[in-house]
Amino acid sequence: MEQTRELLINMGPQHPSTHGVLRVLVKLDGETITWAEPDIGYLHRCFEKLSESKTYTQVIPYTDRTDYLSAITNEHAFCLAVEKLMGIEVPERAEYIRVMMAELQRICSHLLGLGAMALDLGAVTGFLYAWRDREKIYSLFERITGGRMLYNYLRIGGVRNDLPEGIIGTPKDGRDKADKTIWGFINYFESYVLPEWDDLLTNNRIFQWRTQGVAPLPSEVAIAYGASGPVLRASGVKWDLRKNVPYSIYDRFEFDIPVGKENGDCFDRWVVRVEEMRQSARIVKQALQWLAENPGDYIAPKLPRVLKPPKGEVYIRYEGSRGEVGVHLVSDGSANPYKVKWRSPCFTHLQLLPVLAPGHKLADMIAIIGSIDIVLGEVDR
Amino acid sequence: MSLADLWAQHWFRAFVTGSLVLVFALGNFYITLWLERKESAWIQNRLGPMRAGPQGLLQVLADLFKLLQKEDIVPRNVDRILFLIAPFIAHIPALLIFLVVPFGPNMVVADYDIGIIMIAAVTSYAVIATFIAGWGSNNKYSLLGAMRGAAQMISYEVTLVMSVIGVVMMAGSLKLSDIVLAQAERGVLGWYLFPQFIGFIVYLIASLAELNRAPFDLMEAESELVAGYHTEYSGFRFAIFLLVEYVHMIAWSAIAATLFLGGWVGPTPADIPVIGPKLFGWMTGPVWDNVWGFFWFLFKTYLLIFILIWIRWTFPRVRIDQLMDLGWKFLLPVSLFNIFLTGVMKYGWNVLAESGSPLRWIFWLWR
Amino acid sequence: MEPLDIRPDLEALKAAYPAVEIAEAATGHFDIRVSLDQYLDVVKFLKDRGFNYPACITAIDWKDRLELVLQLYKLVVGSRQSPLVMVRVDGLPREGAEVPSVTPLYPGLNWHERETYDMYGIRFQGHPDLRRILLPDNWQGGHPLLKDFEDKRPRRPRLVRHRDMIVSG
Amino acid sequence: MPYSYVYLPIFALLAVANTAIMIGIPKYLLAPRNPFHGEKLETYECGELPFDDALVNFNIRYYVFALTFFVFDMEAIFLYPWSIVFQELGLFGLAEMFLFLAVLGLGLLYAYKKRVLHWV
Repeated sequence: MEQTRELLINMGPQHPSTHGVLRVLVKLDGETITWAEPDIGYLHRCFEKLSESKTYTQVIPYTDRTDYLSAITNEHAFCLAVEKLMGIEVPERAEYIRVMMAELQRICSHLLGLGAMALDLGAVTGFLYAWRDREKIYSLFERITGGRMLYNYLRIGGVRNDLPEGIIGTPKDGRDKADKTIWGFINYFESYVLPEWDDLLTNNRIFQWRTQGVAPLPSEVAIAYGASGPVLRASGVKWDLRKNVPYSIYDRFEFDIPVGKENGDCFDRWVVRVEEMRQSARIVKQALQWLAENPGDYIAPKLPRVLKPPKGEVYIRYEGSRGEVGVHLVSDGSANPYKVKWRSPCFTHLQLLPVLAPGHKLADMIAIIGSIDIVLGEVDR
Repeated sequence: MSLADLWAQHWFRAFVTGSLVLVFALGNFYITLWLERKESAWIQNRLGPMRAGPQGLLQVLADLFKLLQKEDIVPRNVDRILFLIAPFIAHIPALLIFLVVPFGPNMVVADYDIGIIMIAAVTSYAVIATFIAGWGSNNKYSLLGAMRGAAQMISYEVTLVMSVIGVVMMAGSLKLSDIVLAQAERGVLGWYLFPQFIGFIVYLIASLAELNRAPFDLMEAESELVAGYHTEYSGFRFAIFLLVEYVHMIAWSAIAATLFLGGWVGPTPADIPVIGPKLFGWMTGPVWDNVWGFFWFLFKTYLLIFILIWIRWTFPRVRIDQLMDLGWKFLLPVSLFNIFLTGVMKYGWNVLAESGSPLRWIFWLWR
Repeated sequence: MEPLDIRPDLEALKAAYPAVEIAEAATGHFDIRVSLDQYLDVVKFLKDRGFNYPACITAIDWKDRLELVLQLYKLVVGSRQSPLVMVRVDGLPREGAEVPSVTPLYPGLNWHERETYDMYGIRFQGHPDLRRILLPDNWQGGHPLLKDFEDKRPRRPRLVRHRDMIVSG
Repeated sequence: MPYSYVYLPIFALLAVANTAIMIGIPKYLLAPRNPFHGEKLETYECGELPFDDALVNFNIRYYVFALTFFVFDMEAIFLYPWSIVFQELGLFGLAEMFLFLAVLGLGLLYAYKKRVLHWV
């Protein structure tokens, strides 16, 4: 009797659910995955090599393009690294602006990540709702930075420009001002968007069927594989670099770290991200209060035109939207960084795919890819 | 009239009605496609097509013209015969369903005595087209889609057939026009939606699965299988599959409207001329009866189509094992229970109505 | 939350491996310089002492030699300011360097080691699947992050299609 | 009325003709024909060249479902004639058919307990 054979399937690089040019080779026995291997590198743009021939300031726009959905956090991580290397003091107002922008960016990035996961599971409407709200953040960002997606807004030592007039708004701004003032957006987001997500997807029975119990990740495995950010927290590890290794001025803000169960599944990863958006909104509110009470225009110190950090080495751990962004910077005293190493969370998380996928259905594969929320720009750099 | 004349007459009538049904199917395909786009846009805070014609009404036409100009590609290593005949096979059952659907009091093409069995037979034939298309494409995604499609469709076939038995028990006939007439007397309250509520829900879910529409569109799940069984089809061959899908949707909605919502019957009891066609005294007579019947039939059909589209754009997609579990472990027992319930209630009414016991009002809906 | 102190661990490491040089950098992390033959033992030692989180592994090209840098820290829930240690192996040859792999200890470094191999040409012995990761498998052009790397591929003409005319530029 | 079954082949014929017209007219009149350009004739494999034949001895996993399908479709065929006349048959017919349903329900329960309704 002839035996049945395993089917080798090639998902990507041109596949609707691989979030960019990811290629995953999957072996199927029936519908069950027996083996999976990601193949990356389709979007490699030599970020690290390019940086070695740029000055420190010129690298900032390139960092935008690593994780292009979360540009401000990348700029922030890089600026923190250079500032630590040079010992630059950042003005308080600039710090608050940076934190506020980073948290708005985190909301924005999570919205897209969750929306894309919903889209992969077949809920097109959830994706478009995420897009609608992201658009509102983008119009705010456009007014603040001039760019909609890639900003080049942070400068070493501060930010490029102060917030424009009237963008902060007042805490009473409602839905009608959601794309005009930041307060308006936050109020709209907390009172309207988050309940809508709960109604449409989180509490949806089919959505729970599709995500609960899929790809559980034990906390020890998560740590051993270097998982970070929402993926790590969904496995029940209460670890947030903003609290545990505080940088910038995060120790001045009050917020909680959402965690999932001991064996975090796709649903936990989803819930943790939704919860994180809520916490980010809390941080933004605190930052807005401070910014409204402390007007000023000192947003960047005077620095020489060409920065020449002293010889040395620094490694910054930064809680980006998708996890721990590590910036390893080596300076040889010249105007160009001697080496830049970008430790990207997505690159590390993608290693989990061969661990998580086997034993699940092909349809779960895309739930897993969606729940670890990868951005190929950051995987390949 | 000689036998040959009789045959010729039937052949002629068959061609004419067939063409009319084809036109009906194509026209409604057009409207449904437009409706799907507009409704999904409405659900998703978008505008949908706006450029081509008022409210984008001509958008579908524009898309069809685009598809007309697409090259007809037959990939090199497909199973050529199967690949080529699949769209033809797919189109046949979509049209055959309309044979027995009563569009109005006197508007039914062929009123078979075994109407419902005929529908069940014809629709289970649709799975063959899916399977042929998927297997013939020699593509892994198509193959998976076809496999899923076959499993899904045979599973829900059973559920679908079982959920309709309650209606047949109520009406005592397999003929669709009889089923409609049985619902005609008492207006809205006479519709089988109420006594057969369980059956209606089961039918709705099962027909979603049979139509392979979201949340059960597993055989063409675009995020998993690219386009499922019709990945390799291009141009108008692909358009045929699209057409068939929507015509099936119209057909299933029409059958649901006929079986559960009273078909062409208006919402008021036949003898109470309060609202509805009888209000306008001059709109009576056999022709106007047909017109109003057709109106109510279309109205109900589009109501159901609206619901199907609404469901599609709201829910995430289920997984294949969950789909099978839902069908075999939940819907099938529930529809068996529905048969049991209908039998008991119907029998209870029959017994108690004779005795005149006040208890009979419990069974009133199942008269 | 108390700041996490790793000095006892480092002192224990120094006691166990006297050849290891430990220094605190001005930017906050600890440099642990080890020789190649003690590298794996030191990493094992650190792992046993609770350095459970593999942050990254990379290399630096100092033009005359390569240096391998492994970043680790302790992930202890409820702790604060967990310092980073960089385990460094200096003096690796620029071509054909071979280093024991730490992937069996930290599976999360699998791809990071592959990337280091891809970019610097350092071979990791004992790595389960040492292939190129970002560059194509059949890439012959060398290891791009080495300072003397140059792209030797023939320059591809840029083709600009303009109506029926193909303009190369 | 045997004549009315004339409609079946005619409708099928019309469907086939409609398909043929809809595919044929664009194919021979409107659409471009340039099949040998590039890798157009390869099957879709997500941007890679197809490897490995798709038509393999694939593990389809729903053999038991297909068997159960037969059982229940047969049952449906028995149920339909009964459902038309059950009002005339009275209590006996009702009870008998419920017995039949119960046997099949037990069969379904058995299949459920044996976990054959579990998609693997």
